[in-house]
Amino acid sequence: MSGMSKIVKTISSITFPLITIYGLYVIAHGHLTPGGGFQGGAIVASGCAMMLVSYGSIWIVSRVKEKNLSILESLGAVCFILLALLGLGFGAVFFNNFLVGTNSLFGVVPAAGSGLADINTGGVIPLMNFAVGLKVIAGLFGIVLVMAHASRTKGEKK
Amino acid sequence: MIFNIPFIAVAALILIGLYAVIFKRNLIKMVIGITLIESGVNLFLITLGYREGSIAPIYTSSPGGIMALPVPQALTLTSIVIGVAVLALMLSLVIHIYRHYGTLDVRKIGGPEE
Amino acid sequence: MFTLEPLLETFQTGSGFWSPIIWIVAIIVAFLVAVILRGFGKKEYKEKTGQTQAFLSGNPEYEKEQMHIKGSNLYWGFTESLEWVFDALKKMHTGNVSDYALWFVIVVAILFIVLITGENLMGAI
Amino acid sequence: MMDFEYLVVLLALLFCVIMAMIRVIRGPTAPDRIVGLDTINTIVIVGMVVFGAAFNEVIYIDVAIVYALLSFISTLFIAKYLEGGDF
Amino acid sequence: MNVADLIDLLLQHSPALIVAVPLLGAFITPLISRLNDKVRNVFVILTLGLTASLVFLLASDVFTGNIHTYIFGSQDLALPVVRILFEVDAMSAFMAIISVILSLVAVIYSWSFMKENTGLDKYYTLILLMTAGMLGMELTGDLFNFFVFLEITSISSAALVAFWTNKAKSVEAGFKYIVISTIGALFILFSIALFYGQYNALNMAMIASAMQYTFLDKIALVLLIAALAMKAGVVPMHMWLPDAYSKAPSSVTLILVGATQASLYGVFRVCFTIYGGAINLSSISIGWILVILGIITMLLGVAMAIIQTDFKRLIAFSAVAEIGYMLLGIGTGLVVMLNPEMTATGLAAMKGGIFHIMNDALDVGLLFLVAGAIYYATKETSLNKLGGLARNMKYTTVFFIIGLLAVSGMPPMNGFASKLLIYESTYQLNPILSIIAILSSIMLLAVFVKVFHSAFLGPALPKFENVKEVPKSMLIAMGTIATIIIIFGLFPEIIVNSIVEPAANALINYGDYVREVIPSFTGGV
Amino acid sequence: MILEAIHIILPILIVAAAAFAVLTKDLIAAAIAVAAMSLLLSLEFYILQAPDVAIAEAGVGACLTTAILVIAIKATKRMEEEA
Amino acid sequence: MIAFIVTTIICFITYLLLTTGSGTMGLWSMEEFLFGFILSLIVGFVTGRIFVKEDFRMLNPVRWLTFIAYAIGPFFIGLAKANIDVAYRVITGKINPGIVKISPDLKTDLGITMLANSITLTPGTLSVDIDEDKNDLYIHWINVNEEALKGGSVDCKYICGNFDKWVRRIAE
Amino acid sequence: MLEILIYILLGIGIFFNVLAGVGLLRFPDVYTRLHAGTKCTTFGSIFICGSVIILGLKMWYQGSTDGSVLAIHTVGALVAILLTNPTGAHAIARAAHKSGVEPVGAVVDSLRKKSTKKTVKKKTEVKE
Amino acid sequence: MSRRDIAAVLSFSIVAMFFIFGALMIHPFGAPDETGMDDNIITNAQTETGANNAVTSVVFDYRGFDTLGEATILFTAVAAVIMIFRRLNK
Repeated sequence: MSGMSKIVKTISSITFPLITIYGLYVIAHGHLTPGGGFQGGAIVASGCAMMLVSYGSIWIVSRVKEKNLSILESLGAVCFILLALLGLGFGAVFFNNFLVGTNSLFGVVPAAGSGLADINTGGVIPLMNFAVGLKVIAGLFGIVLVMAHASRTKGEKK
Repeated sequence: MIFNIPFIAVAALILIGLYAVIFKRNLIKMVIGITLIESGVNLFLITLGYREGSIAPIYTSSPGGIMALPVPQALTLTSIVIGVAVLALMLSLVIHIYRHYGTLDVRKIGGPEE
Repeated sequence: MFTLEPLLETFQTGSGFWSPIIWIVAIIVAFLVAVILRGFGKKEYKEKTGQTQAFLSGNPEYEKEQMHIKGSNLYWGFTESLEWVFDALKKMHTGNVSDYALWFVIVVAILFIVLITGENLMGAI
Repeated sequence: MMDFEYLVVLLALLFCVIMAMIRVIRGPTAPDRIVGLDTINTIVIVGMVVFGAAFNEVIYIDVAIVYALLSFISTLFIAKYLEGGDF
Repeated sequence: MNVADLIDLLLQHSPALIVAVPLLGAFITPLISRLNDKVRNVFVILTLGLTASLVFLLASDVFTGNIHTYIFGSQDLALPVVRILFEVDAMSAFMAIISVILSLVAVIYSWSFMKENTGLDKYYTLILLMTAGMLGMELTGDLFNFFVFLEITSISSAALVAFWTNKAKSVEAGFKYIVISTIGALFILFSIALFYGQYNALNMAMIASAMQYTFLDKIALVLLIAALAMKAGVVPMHMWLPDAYSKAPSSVTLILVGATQASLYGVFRVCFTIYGGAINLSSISIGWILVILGIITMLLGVAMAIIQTDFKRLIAFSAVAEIGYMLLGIGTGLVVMLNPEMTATGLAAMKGGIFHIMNDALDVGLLFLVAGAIYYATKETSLNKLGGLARNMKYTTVFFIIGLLAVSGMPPMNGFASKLLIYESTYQLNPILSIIAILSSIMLLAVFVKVFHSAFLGPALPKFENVKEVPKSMLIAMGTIATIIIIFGLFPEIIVNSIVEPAANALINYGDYVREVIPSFTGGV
Repeated sequence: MILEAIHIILPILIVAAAAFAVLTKDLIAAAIAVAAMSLLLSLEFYILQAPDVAIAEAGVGACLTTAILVIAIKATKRMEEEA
Repeated sequence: MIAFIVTTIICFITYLLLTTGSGTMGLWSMEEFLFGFILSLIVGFVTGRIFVKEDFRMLNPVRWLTFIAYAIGPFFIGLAKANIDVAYRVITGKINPGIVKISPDLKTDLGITMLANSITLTPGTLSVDIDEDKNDLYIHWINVNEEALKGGSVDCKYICGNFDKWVRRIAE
Repeated sequence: MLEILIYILLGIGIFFNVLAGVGLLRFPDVYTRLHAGTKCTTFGSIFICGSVIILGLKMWYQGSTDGSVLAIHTVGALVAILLTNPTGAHAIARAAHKSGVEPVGAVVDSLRKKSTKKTVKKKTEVKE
Repeated sequence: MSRRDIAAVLSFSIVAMFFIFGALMIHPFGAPDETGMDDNIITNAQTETGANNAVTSVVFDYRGFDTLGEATILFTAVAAVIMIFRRLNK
């Protein structure tokens, strides 16, 4: 029987979706407001860490496997580097922001000097934000989960 | 005007961290010292990019002004991530060392070879 | 076009030189000498007979483990006579992470003094 | 452009932070220190809101929301440690 | 599109691809290792092979005198430089060749060497990441980017040093390594911030062109030299090195040699390029500091090596001694750089030092591989317990002899060629330096004769009767390095003229490096 | 003027927290002090007009760093040994 | 399935609140709607089973209105009283603390959580521990009323006034 | 007119926050400090956030969309504080009691005998 | 006080002295000397990258390669931690 008291559990399960949607909001609005892939990912990972501490690591491990987290993280990283490589394919160089100015999805350029901009701007930046966000969520939560689980199975090895 | 107090604080943070690494015997204390050095360097980068009376380097609909320098902030973001990664690795190694030696005293682990 | 000429050049280093040909010849000669020396050995040598046993002035042969000179026994005299040097060196290697970091700080301090203070002094002179 | 009165509020809040910091440093037991930390958390959140109002920047409030949601987690971790039991 | 165009395109993009390919490989490895172990190994080797061929392609162009720049995210270079750019001159290409060869050999070697272990998918991931980190460090033209890659290298190598987590000593060595390298990296970041605060630039060429050698620049110089020298294992900050080298798996040690040399490259880049213009301003030569550090490193390393009884630790200390030669050679070059009468001497010393970087990587690497082979066959590394292995492990013995002769600078091997260059040029500067160098070389020979005697010669010990020769992949790895050593030893002229001399010139003529980015720069020779 | 006063007080508080983190013998107290330092550092970043960094420091410094530190202390032991 | 839908809708509302003032469709722009909907679907899918446990009692809008009334009315007054009380004690330093047990007889997790949090924020009381089986609360009381201790167990009305009735109306 | 209201709210908020600090220093043990540290800061932050909300609403009324965003985001921060703060206080109190901190000068402690029984029970659980 | 402590205190105080000198000699707080690169970014960021947040445009566009490195570091750390806590027997 691990985890914390009932009150903490209830409040955690109420706040967890809020934290998650807020983290995703921060990720999606990285190019308009402070934030971005890394910050939003850290927020969501912190929310997962909150679930870990209030419900106990056994409960979490029975739902999330660290192998799956590792694969998710790999996927995020691959997406990121592929976006960069697409810059080499469409534009001319690695890491070229090939979407900007195309007026397609994400390709709109805001008027200079104003704050009136939509989520629909920024070229590949929002996509990269999501890739990095996925990676950071999986990575940071993976670290905390593995360490927490290892700290409880003390003395199992040897 | 304020005698570069933030810069002196940066120096103080780095020195406190170094002090922890050199004089403290507990491994976790040393790790904490390293995070302090890390924080000091981060603060230094941000302080370098600050301009008096500036606003954050984000275009919003509020009236603009001169902006703080954006590059140090980007560098600090990278540096923070690196700090977390290193911290996690160091602490997991510390856990393993504790399992092997049963102590965290830096003088009791290791010792000269043969 | 691949030519052999650059391979056969000598390697000039200011005052010395180096030629691959000489060394190839030297290696071949050494190999031949070794083969010839090996040929001088007796033909009737057989393994695992009395011939292969060591003769130690009539004393019984030691165990194989004891016959072998161990790594730390080599250069015993050398290390013994220079013991003070090696003792100091061993004392330096404490295996303590704090000391490693301390050496870094010491080097930084020395370099600060040499580079900054020293330079200002030199400038003053 | 910043409003003077909000900065005064910020200064007063910093004064509270100093008092809580004294509790963090002096507190005889670990729970005392967490109480101090928790207080600093709340005050810093309020300070961020005030600062956002002072600079007239909406985006700054986002940081305060992040803090309000996350500062609680570090408290939980330390509380869980003091409670005993595995994570 | 015909083949020539394709190669042209590849050449143009190769600086980015050299780093991107191993990174992509590393990200895919966890996915692919779900399939099959063999598929994963082949995939890793193919990735590194592709990287190696890209490196060779790039190097073949760079050695003819072109400096490649690659700007990320944009095609034209706008001033001031806001984007990250890679700048590959001959020195970078030279180091990249070393790193990629070492990684490739290490992966081939670990096919059978690491077979028995668990967690191999992470192992291969980390090796790929480490390779990418080293290559990035060597190719980048941006200081902060250099720091990022330095961290990648040190984190992955620290994890790999601690790979055998059931051994207390190896976890401890990993911890020491990560602590030391993090402190070093943080001070490097601090000095980067100092540069940024003064010149508002992160690009090496921009900083070099704006360099004024103020008080803060001196602080930054000291911190950079000390931190990078610590990461390169210069005495008296070398102590993490024997721990890490001897406790890591041998294949990892081989790449660690490359990682330390990448840090050494950082020292040279800082002294020659960033502070290249400051040599005129300073009244104390930075070169002498390097020379003195080199001498101390040489003597102390070899003295400690004599009294070691652990096979890998002994080789690690001799690796420390070897680092001294490189510092001595390059430091001599830096000392006489401004003296027009001694240009030839300086060039010879630089050639010796740079050539020795490659030779040291090969020689010490081969010896570590041999040590790993002995460990694989006997599960033993203490010299007091080994003996008579020459009877059962014939090929390994031959490889060890080659490595022994090479590392101690005996004539037919490559070590001799580079050491000869160093001796002669330092003799012109100061005879005592050259005498010390020769002396320590002789002591190195003595050290390895001791190892040879106690591990390979002597009667066949009963406990090693069943020892067999190591598997083929390890033999292939060792054989590759041994062949390169012999070729380099017999025909050093070709290597020196075609690879080493451009690298030395690239370091000396730092003005070209800067002018590639800032055309209006007037400094430099 | 007031902003400058804040720029003086906050660094002093940060340094005080850091010094306490190093000097105390209780590792949990050190972890708490690191969390407090991180919090104040984040406020300082915020006042230095770097909200991006402040969010990152909030997510990482105040939450995950503390979490990892506490987990590590849990897996080892709490008090520093006396010399 | 209901859990998924409920979570999605709540997340969507939260997202829309966060992105107020972004465009011309009402207060929002088309892209924000689209994005918010997709993100809410993801969050609902992942966290639905955590957010909504078995019972769907809270879906009734009457309960929400009651909750808002509760929060603005008695709760806020209680909060204000609590703080004036604490202020008095901080200034004078008069305290008479103790830990007492109450049995509010609430069954749902949400109800007991709401009550405990209300108690924490109101006059001189602080919930210390909870009995997981019987939903009894242990309260740290800064100024123990001697009258209340006379019986075996302390009555709710001394601690939380009529909060438990409100909570019962909202959550049970 | 509205500005005076804002000032009054700010003043109340500051007063309670300072009170929290003083109480934190003056009270004798963890639980009473929690009373001061949690309640007063929460109450104070309600007022300060309230003043910012009123400011935002005023700006909105004057025709700036920013004002609405300011108000709504501040409400978000306030809700987050109200959700997490009491829970955090509860967690701390529970942790303090479990780690063996006794309330100073307690007239009655009905948890103590219970808690000893509980810990015994817990130990047996662990053994199983 | 052992010899180590004396050496440590001495060198530590020298380093501290130089650091604090450095802090005093750097440009005054809030007034950087040179801002060419950053001004360039601030002026051009919106038109070149289409993002309002200059920091994000630096992170993902101008210095995107650093971010790749940063992501790689996190990946490395996760791989390392999972590797360190792996099961040793097959």
